[in-house]
Amino acid sequence: MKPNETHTTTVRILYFARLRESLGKGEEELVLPDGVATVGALADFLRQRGDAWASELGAGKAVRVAVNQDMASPDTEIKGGEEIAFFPPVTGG
Amino acid sequence: MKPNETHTTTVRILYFARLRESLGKGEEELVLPDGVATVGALADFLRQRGDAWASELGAGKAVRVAVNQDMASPDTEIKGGEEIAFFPPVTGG
Amino acid sequence: MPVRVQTEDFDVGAEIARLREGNPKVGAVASFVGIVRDLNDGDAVATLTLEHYPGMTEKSLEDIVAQAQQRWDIYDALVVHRVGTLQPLDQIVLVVVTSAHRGESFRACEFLMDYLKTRAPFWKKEVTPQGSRWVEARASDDTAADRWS
Amino acid sequence: MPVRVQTEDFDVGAEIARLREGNPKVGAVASFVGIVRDLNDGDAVATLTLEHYPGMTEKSLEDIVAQAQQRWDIYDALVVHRVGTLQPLDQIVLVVVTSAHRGESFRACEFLMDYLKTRAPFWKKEVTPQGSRWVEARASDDTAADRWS
Repeated sequence: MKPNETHTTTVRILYFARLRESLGKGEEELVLPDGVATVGALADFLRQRGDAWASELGAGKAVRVAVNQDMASPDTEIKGGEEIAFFPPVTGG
Repeated sequence: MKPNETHTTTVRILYFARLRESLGKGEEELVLPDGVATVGALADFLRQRGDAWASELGAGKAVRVAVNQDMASPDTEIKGGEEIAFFPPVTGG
Repeated sequence: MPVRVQTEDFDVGAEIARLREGNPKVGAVASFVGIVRDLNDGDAVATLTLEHYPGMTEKSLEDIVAQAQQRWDIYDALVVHRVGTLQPLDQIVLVVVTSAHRGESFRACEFLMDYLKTRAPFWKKEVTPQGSRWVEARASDDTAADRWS
Repeated sequence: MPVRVQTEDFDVGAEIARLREGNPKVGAVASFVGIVRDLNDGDAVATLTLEHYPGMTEKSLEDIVAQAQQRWDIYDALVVHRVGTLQPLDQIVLVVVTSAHRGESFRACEFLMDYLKTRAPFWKKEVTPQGSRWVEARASDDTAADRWS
């Protein structure tokens, strides 16, 4: 990670478990599009990619989101520089 | 034990833990005195020996009794042939 | 035999492994180990001697295990309790329960400990700097056992 | 470190012994072992693969242990969770808690399992005769975790 990363508008997005398999990737770097300032807005943006993105992140799918490794909600703000993870409900233990 | 023991009026009495130490014995054979037909009556009889017997088996002392290795109450009948144990509340585990 | 009273120490890992050995339906193992502490009721404990009632103790432990088997959907249960003279840090008692799901083995394991504490004929005598003394039964143990009735 | 995520198996007896080593104030050790079953939701399970979120998983387990330390009067707690591909009879998870008296270690041990099941980022994928499938989260686990809030 670059020292000035928190001042860029790039985020690192991680996908786990069923999402990683369905979306075909475990992580990506994304320059935050204009107007994307919350977790909810980011999910909306990703859904517009269509296909698996629309269905896996769509309504009725239980998806959890963590920002910088803390559980987040659709309202959680993102500014760039964050590590954002999407994953299904956990099933460990 | 003799095969006909259940037809005698002898009982085997066991004492454990604090009672064994205070009474100075761990077990004894006793011919049931006339009129002693319950655990409560047996305790009354033993108390009449005085000293430690009176105090250890006396009112206010928490003493448990088992007849043939099952927990018993003062009303539990005894006919002879039983193994009767007196002991303090248990403290294992 | 789900119940043992012995003077020798026990190996927790080996006992757990043996209890679930070859049963691929076991998804949960709850266990408890009781240990001699160096302090009881404010006094230093040098040794702890455990006495039992041979015959009745085993019988009462087996009865408690049978009750647990009836009350919960568990596979196996094991109780090992030591007698004789022990020192601080020594293991006293082991309870292990296996089941498919964790709730049942947790419940049964705690039930076994609560019932064992209040119903199985064992007595503890401590040696402290003030001399030796028989440990008194605790009201809190009766309260714990009463939860299950 | 009270928390470990690892591919290697663990030795329950050794972990318990290490956690209470040299602490003569420990009178109670409650522990739980989770194991791969050969049957889940009615289907035979050939293998189970566990995935986690390196970094966040450890962080969330440490947070859960810290919560247990705050809520109960316990000495130490340990959580070991395996990842990678496992088979029926393999150990998945170990939770151990030490305390002076048994109530606290039982409570904290069960709390740790309930919170771990619903909050720590682990995911299970099973291989069955019907192919491989991601295990679905259970409502009963949420209910169990809700007891503590």
